Amino acid sequence: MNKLITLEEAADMIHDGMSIMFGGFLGVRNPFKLVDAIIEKGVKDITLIANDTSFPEVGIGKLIVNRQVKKVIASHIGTNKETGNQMNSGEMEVELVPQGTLAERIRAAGAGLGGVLTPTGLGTVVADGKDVVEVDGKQYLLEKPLRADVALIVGAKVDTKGNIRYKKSTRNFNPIMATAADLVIVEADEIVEAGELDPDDIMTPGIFVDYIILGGDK
Amino acid sequence: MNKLITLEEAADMIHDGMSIMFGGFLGVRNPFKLVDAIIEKGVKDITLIANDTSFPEVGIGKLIVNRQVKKVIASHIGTNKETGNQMNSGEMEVELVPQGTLAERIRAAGAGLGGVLTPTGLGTVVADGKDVVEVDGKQYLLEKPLRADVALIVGAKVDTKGNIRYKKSTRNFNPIMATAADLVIVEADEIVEAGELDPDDIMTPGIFVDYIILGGDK
Amino acid sequence: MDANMEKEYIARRVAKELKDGDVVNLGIGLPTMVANYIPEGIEITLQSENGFLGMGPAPAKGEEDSYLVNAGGAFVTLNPGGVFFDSAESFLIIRGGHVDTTVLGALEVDEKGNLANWMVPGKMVPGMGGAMDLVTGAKKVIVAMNHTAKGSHKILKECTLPLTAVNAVDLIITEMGVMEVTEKGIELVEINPEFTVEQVQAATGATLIISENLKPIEV
Amino acid sequence: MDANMEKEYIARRVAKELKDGDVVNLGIGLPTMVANYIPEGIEITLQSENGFLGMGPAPAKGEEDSYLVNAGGAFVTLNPGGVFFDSAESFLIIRGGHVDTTVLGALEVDEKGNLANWMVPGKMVPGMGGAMDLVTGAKKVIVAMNHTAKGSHKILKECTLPLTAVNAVDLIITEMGVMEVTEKGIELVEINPEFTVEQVQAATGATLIISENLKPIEV
Repeated sequence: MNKLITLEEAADMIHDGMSIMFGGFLGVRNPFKLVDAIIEKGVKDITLIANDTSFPEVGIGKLIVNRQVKKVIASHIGTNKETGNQMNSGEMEVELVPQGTLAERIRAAGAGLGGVLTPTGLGTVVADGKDVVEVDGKQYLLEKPLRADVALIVGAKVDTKGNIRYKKSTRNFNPIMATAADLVIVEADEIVEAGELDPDDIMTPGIFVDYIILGGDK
Repeated sequence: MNKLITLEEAADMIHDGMSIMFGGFLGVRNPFKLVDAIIEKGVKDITLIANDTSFPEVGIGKLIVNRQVKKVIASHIGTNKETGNQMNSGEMEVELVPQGTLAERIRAAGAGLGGVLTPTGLGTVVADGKDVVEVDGKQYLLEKPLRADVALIVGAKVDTKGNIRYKKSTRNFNPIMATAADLVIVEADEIVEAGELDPDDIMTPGIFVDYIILGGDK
Repeated sequence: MDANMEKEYIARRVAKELKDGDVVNLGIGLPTMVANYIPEGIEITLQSENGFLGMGPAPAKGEEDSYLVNAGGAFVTLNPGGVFFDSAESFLIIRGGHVDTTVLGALEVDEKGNLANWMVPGKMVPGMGGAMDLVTGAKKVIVAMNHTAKGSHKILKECTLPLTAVNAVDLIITEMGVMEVTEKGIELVEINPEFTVEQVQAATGATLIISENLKPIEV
Repeated sequence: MDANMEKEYIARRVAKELKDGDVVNLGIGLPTMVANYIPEGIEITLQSENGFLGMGPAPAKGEEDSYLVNAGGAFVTLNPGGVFFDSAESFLIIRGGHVDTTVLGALEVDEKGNLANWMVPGKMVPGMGGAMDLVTGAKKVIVAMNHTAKGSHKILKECTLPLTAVNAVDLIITEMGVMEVTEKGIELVEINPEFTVEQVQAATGATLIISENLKPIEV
């Protein structure tokens, strides 16, 4: 069970039409090497799931500019004008999801739950077409679980079993995305032997991680 | 904002009829000192929320034996015969909840969600009287959020702001209980200055913790 | 007052709303400035929705940490006792009512406490980010903004733009005054002495209730 | 075979179901013994529902760690690469389908794959613990038990006791045989050579489908 693979091997697993979750927040620690590999391979018609679409020249923002994305599911697209342009021209579909709802939808998929009952979005366009469930007299929006074919995440320290530690504000969506995709590849700043990380301080158990590539030197 | 209080001050905050969540698993690291203080004070009619009711002579198990508990909400009561006895005699009410459902119900309360949609318990007595919600053709049981007046939890290392680190298998329900009670008191094995814990490795943010007592020397 | 002075004036007044021990989330822009004016003796904990509590000021030049940015992508620092977590926990904190006060800007607010601040159809669709969760989950929602947009009303009888949340706003603080959203409508409780009540009303698209105890703003 | 030999026989056969890399949860009692018979070259990761992955064997006397027990409250160890987490994450793993195989005992199993293992009304009500989540969430559910309870049928046409889950069991392994729960009923696919098909059928409260490829159990 050697999980360590090359960037080329990772790219071989990413195909046209896949739904892909990307860790990161406003371009801060997207999996830069994996993104560049996807650009180089020219993967098309991606459904991109992430907090945001970064900036035009940074990380996953480049996938938008490069027109490799068919649909975006994100909470914020304002920092990448190209996302708005392609949305307005009808070239690309955009589903805007409140950030907390996005997190819970992904977690619900990972946790085997049927959905999320949240007050967020009630009475707004976010509620359009969705069921409202009443619990003890209060209304909640039923938001459905969100899975992906692939999750491409980043880790600061990753052991050879795939156990991950994140660093500071770059944890964000990575831990929950790791639970909600058929294929999970982590781009590691540093790779260490299994047993080197304190078992109390591992943030994503290695069972969620299929493969590891060495990142860094962005 | 000095959160460090004495055991006596903590006991003063616990009153008859309160619902109280207790961290721990089969008596392994219940908040032993706080439990003993509740016994000494003779608090009555407690609604006890915990994974289990421990053993008759250990931790929260003693509260059952001492007849201080009006109702138990737990996943397992088999290790404390007295729980079954009082249930069968009608002296005490027992609500059995699947362990994963218990965890999610507490988390839902902490997270401001309207409930949990889980496949667990469908077609069993656990589903009696509960709503079933269909999502994309699959059925899920709607389980409601579970809050308490008080959460009494344990921490291995706690800083003066209430930031908590748990140790090994004693983490269990403590982190989610900390999010779902009006009053949260942590019984700490060790208390350190704020800033001493690595901010990446804190498991419960101090904002959830109202007070800290020094435990240990069980 | 010029635009910068107005912003500072608003931020200073917002800061007075914060109480010792509060957990506070400040939106991008003007709300971020509130952190600079926290009164002496008041300790607040800033939450950043990308995943931490205990946000400190911007780092000195050259000391930026590429692993540590705020929800606007700007470099920040962490105060002692701060803590990092993931997005699910971050919004558990936000949606679960563990944030005492959130301060954010608005395109429109109305007398029902409805808020619009995330899109202008056909023009600007940045997305709601964490705003919908914040205004739904925080115990107190303060809108901090200029009273009008170059003379156009922003405080309205009824919002015209797509909403961020319904019945969510508690307090509106502008360069003209401090307004509480009540069941009867928007009540002007403090006024900038540079303006008259008539001027504030004229700049407002809803009929203001004037507090019997109307006071001058002190910052 | 005496009772202990039967248990070992069952545990040995269950162990052969596990594949390299599997995440496995073993129930208290007989299922726990499966860990002792994992085939050479197969590496599995044991999950403990009280909050960890990578459970190792019991510690040597005197080396018990009061912070580290399994879901039955017994002292255990952690293997290198193991990891601790809280109950919400533990059951995210369990309910979310991240456990490949769960092995547990039963009071009754029926031909629809229904399982009863958590209470006998009026007599024994220990509670379901994590069992309901485990059998609902694990990819493969193996019931490992004695074929009968002192002669009384445990494998039935229809369970009579309160259920743990509906249509959940994939495989039943007893000292008499290995049975798959199929859409048509319970199919005997392997048999302990010490017994005849007729004996197994007589000990079973449902009509067995006898596999065309019925094989002897090898352990």
